[in-house]
Amino acid sequence: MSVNLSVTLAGIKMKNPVMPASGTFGNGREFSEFFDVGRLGAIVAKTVTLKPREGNMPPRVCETTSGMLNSIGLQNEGLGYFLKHDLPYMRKFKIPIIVNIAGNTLEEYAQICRDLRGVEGVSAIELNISCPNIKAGGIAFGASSKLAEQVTAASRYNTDLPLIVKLTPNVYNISKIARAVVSAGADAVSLINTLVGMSIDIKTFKPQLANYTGGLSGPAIKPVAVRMVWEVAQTVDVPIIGIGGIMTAEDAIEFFLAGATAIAVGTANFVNPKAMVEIIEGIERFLSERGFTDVRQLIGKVRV
Amino acid sequence: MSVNLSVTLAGIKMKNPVMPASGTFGNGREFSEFFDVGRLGAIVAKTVTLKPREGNMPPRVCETTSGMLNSIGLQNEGLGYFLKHDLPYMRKFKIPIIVNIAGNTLEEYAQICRDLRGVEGVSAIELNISCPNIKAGGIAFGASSKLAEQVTAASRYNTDLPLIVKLTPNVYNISKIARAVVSAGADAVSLINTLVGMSIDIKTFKPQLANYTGGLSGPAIKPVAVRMVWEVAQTVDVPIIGIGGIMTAEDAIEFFLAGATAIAVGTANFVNPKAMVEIIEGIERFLSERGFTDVRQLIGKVRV
Amino acid sequence: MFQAKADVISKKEISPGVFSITLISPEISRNAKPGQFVHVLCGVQNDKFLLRRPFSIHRVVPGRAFEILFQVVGSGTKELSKVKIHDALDVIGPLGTSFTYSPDIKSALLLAGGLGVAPLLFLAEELTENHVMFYAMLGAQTKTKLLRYIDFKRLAKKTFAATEDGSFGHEGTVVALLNRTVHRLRPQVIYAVGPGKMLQKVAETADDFGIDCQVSIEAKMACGVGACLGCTCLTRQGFKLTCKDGPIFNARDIMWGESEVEQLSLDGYKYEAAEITDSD
Amino acid sequence: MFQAKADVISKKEISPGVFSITLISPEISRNAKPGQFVHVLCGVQNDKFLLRRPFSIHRVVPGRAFEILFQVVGSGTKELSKVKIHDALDVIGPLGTSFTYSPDIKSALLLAGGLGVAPLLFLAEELTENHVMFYAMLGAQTKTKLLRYIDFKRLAKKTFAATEDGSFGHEGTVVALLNRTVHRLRPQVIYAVGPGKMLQKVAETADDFGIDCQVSIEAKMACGVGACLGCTCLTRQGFKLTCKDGPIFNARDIMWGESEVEQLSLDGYKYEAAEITDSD
Ligand SMILES: Cc1cc2nc3c(=O)[nH]c(=O)nc-3n(C[C@H](O)[C@H](O)[C@H](O)COP(=O)(O)OP(=O)(O)OC[C@H]3O[C@@H](n4cnc5c(N)ncnc54)[C@H](O)[C@@H]3O)c2cc1C
Ligand SMILES: Cc1cc2nc3c(=O)[nH]c(=O)nc-3n(C[C@H](O)[C@H](O)[C@H](O)COP(=O)(O)OP(=O)(O)OC[C@H]3O[C@@H](n4cnc5c(N)ncnc54)[C@H](O)[C@@H]3O)c2cc1C
Ligand SMILES: Cc1cc2nc3c(=O)[nH]c(=O)nc-3n(C[C@H](O)[C@H](O)[C@H](O)COP(=O)(O)O)c2cc1C
Ligand SMILES: Cc1cc2nc3c(=O)[nH]c(=O)nc-3n(C[C@H](O)[C@H](O)[C@H](O)COP(=O)(O)O)c2cc1C
Ligand code: FES
Ligand code: FES
Repeated sequence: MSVNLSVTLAGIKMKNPVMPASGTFGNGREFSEFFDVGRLGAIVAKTVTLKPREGNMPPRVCETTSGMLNSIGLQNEGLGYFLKHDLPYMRKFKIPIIVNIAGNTLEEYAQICRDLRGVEGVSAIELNISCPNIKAGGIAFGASSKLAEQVTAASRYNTDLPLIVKLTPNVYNISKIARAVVSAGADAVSLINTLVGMSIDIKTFKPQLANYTGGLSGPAIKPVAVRMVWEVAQTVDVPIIGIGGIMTAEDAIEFFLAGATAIAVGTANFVNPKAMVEIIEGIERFLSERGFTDVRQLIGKVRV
Repeated sequence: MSVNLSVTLAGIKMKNPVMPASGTFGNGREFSEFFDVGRLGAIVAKTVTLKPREGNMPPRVCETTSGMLNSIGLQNEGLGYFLKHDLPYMRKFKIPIIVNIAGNTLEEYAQICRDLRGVEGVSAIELNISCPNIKAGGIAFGASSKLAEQVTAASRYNTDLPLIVKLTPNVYNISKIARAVVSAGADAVSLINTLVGMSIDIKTFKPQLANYTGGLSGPAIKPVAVRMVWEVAQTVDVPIIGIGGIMTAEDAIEFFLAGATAIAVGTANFVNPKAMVEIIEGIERFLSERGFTDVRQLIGKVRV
Repeated sequence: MFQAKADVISKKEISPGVFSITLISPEISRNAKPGQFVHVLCGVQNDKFLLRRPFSIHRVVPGRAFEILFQVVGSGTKELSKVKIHDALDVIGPLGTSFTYSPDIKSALLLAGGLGVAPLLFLAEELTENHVMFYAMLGAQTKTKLLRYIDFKRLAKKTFAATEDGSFGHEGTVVALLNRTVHRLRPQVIYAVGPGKMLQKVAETADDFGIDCQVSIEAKMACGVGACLGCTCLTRQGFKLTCKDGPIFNARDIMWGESEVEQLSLDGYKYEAAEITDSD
Repeated sequence: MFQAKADVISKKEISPGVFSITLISPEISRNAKPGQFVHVLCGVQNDKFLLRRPFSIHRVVPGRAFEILFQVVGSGTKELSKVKIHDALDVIGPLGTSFTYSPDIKSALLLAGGLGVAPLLFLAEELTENHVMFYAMLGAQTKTKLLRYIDFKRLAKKTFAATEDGSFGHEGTVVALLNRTVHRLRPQVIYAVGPGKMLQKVAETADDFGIDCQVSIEAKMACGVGACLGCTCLTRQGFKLTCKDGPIFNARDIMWGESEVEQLSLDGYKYEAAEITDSD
């Protein structure tokens, strides 16, 4: 029995609901040596900022129990370089391209949105709002419903592209933030970004990361991610991209049941560069073994 | 070379810095069959509420990658029973007893503090502020610096015992909460309580917990816990009890380096009932192998 | 209650995916009673972080060793199935309550669904030793999944078998078999172990006939010793701890149909796609 | 870059805690160049969640297999040390840059501290094949930790050894040995692999004598292929990726003394208690 894996997310037609999580896949170049990137539902670019960013000092990654910490610090060559060198390359995969952006200020988000207007091949913009708002004393945009609303509104005003807002999990009430961004015009939300964590080397007494703290990702955070996806699915009507610790098709299905329309794979790409392809195949197998015909039959179907 | 493991925490003299995390050790009865509970630095009682509580429907626990979820729901027999049946038993261990309490309202915390006045054998009160304030629309006391301050102040006003406030990690700015409770009179803080998580059985499509969501504990959360202990140690001057995913002496040492004066062991007790004893011995061994003479030489000594 | 590093002295795959492991522990075997369980750290090195897993005590070599019988259903049992002879497993036990009977008991019925034979064989041996007459009734989906038939046949006055596909013994469920035969056998007490749905039906039958019924209840456990309050079972007396107040309960006390029973019954996973409708 | 399920065809513990494993992979061995590395999923089943671990290619059986040499230092290498012959390991490679030399190179010095022999033996074999004369200089704490001495002795014009305790060869560090001999050997290029602190000193000596120096840099890696930006190394040209722009760098480009070098040097862990004062 053939099963349908395609989903439509904020107007983006995807042949399957699997995409990379921003920052864990470069822009597809390296992974294209391991599998046909064109098989993915979409490709999500690494966060782009207006100006180039150097990123944090090394060490930038370390492993923790069933997870890892990273403090890349949004290293990227800036929007100009991205538009000239990365985007044209990514277009070759012939799948929807989601451009993930971040800024230090509202104006920077707005500016990037404007600069992306009419650019060929951009299917949607994803706002990474886990970064600090330097004008608001360094609190992350995503940590306050007011700031989250503002940054979404500023972006919304400046783009007609589908707008996805990627939420940070380091908050008490994720639903409140989700409501705020949806009210300001988000067409979809993606969650979760990383939890803030720290690890100390007891041999050297030093933090494992030069930046001291970093973002925790991987299987360790999956229960937090599933919970937040489920809570947000109860609260807002826009589609959700579920992210956090997805290693296998079974993990992906947990997110669909919780309410995700699509999922993004991050850390798993490092462990197994073919993880996403195996997840696509695993979802298909699960559906046909269970007698489903459509992946959408799973969305939000947790039996509560 | 003999090493000193004793620490003083909010005036409580402990022969070593290791104690159970509330709710994971009952009141010591069951574990006393496996080791001499009197060897611990202190004993922390399971959360007591004014009135008996039934707790949540089963299933109440499930395993996740390197962690577990629980939704016990503060099942307990109430303060009266505790004072009559559990406390007298706990006194037999001849180690400091920390009574962990929770309430639905400020008044309940205040009342329990009053009822504990002059009770023999209580060394300190630990406020579990992860539970919802039913008068404030169900937001957790520990999720708002204002509520956290109020509940601490209300308790402080009603007790002369050392007051430890146990913080919830489901917040953006843990330092702010820590500052609030210290300003309201907390003598020490303990952190972290569990992260809210969820797990769905993809065979039955049901949440693994009858309560849908529950608290995530175990090694998975350790990086979040270490980070929060470190952040709070930068912010407030009171001693910290580090909690979260501690399985081994090495984990404990990470918390000391981050700034904890003592540590509490939770989930590890289920995997190995002798975990705490092995941790005490492991800390001693670490110290003497590295030429330290005192566990206090580690506290806050992360080299940042 | 003991915590032991118990050496594996024998391991057999008695049916596909079903293993029996014998472990040396004088303390546990000396103190074990039928119906009690052990809480096992599955795998030799537990660096994967796995909570312990509960298994009924299947048999004892008095004062020396005990046996568990288990089916591979997930990560813990998979790890456990990989242990080798001479490995040492970290085990806590004996835990929980045991089956009870009055000294003047005349006849009993031991009723097992699938892996339910695990605690019942231990009980069968004890009853035999105490000269209590009993019947055994074993159910399984198919012949190869019918466990310990010969052992019960050796001990019981009469052993009945039921397979759902009729490949051995009576065709149909063990519950149907019970309902057809109970009026003839007239046991004073039924000891039933198996999936929650089965136990519930057995309890109803026992109730209808006024027969005492003791069941072994399953619940997810964290500590296994009564400290975490994680394994509650809903009874007419309120929440009870499966690990401490159980796993053996009087069937009349159980509030059947509550979530944990449904969720944990090992055959409850046959999922019907029809229940989920396409809403997109 | 290939992802292969590579069969283990040989495994040896060549010194206590140091293992060599040979893996079948025509693609990787055919394309490998000295200095490049493979990114290995340690252990046969990776349900523990472990990121891959990078290991230099130690030797190749051209077109067929390649060898890695590693020391057990933590969880990943411990798992790796447990693989058995005929197990298949998930390996990505060959990755990163390789040692370079001009066609008319006359003499080279290969300088290894401890496990630093791993990529240098591959280089030594290639240089030998290309008839390039080279010296080898191997350092270790003590004789038993001196690795592959015989192999280098067979290939190099002259092989020097230094042990810190004097149990074999020169007494002292390999850096001290270098400083004493470099003016006589006068290599055109030094290829150095070892702990960061050692590399830094070698680089200084090379600089003093105006000798080209190429080093293999270590960094913690997540992806290993240039996608995560996790393995940056601070160079005079800014951040470079150790996995893609390295691991072989011109020593002059490295900003020595930056945190990662100190942190990752395998001998950097001797902790001095004196540094920490009691503040309580
Ligand atoms: C008192 C008691 C005695 C038991 N005796 C036996 C026995 O003698 N032989 C035997 O094979 N099994 C027995 N069980 C069930 C056994 O504990 C589970 O099969 C085992 O814990 C599954 O672990 P796992 O890691 O392989 O599966 P998991 O990966 O944890 O789960 C796999 C599936 O098994 C179910 N499961 C998990 N834990 C339990 C549990 N505690 N009880 C019931 N189902 C569970 C899960 O819901 C899941 O669907 C007993 C359970 C209890 C509570
Ligand atoms: C390009 C490259 C080539 C390498 N080649 C070899 C080789 O041929 N033989 C060999 O034995 N080792 C080699 N290493 C080092 C090897 O990767 C580490 O020893 C290994 O990753 C440690 O893994 P673990 O899980 O055993 O240790 P962990 O538990 O991860 O850590 C144990 C200790 O090793 C240190 N460590 C961890 N990862 C690295 C790393 N990537 N680089 C340096 N130190 C690390 C940690 O700081 C820690 O103190 C190489 C490293 C790189 C970057
Ligand atoms: C090395 C690394 C780099 C990341 N970079 C970004 C980034 O640039 N932008 C972003 O929005 N998220 C970034 N993330 C977060 C991931 O996109 C994802 O939200 C998170 O890792 C959780 O998913 P996972 O558990 O599957 O990895 C990064 C994560 C990792 C591990
Ligand atoms: C089963 C269980 C019950 C718990 N009950 C309580 C409780 O009653 N009161 C409380 O303050 N914390 C409770 N906790 C939280 C622990 O005290 C601890 O803060 C948390 O589990 C993190 O530590 P760990 O990772 O070592 O388990 C409970 C945790 C578990 C796993
Ligand atoms: S499993 Fe902990 S109380 Fe029963
Ligand atoms: S390890 Fe990912 S970029 Fe180098």
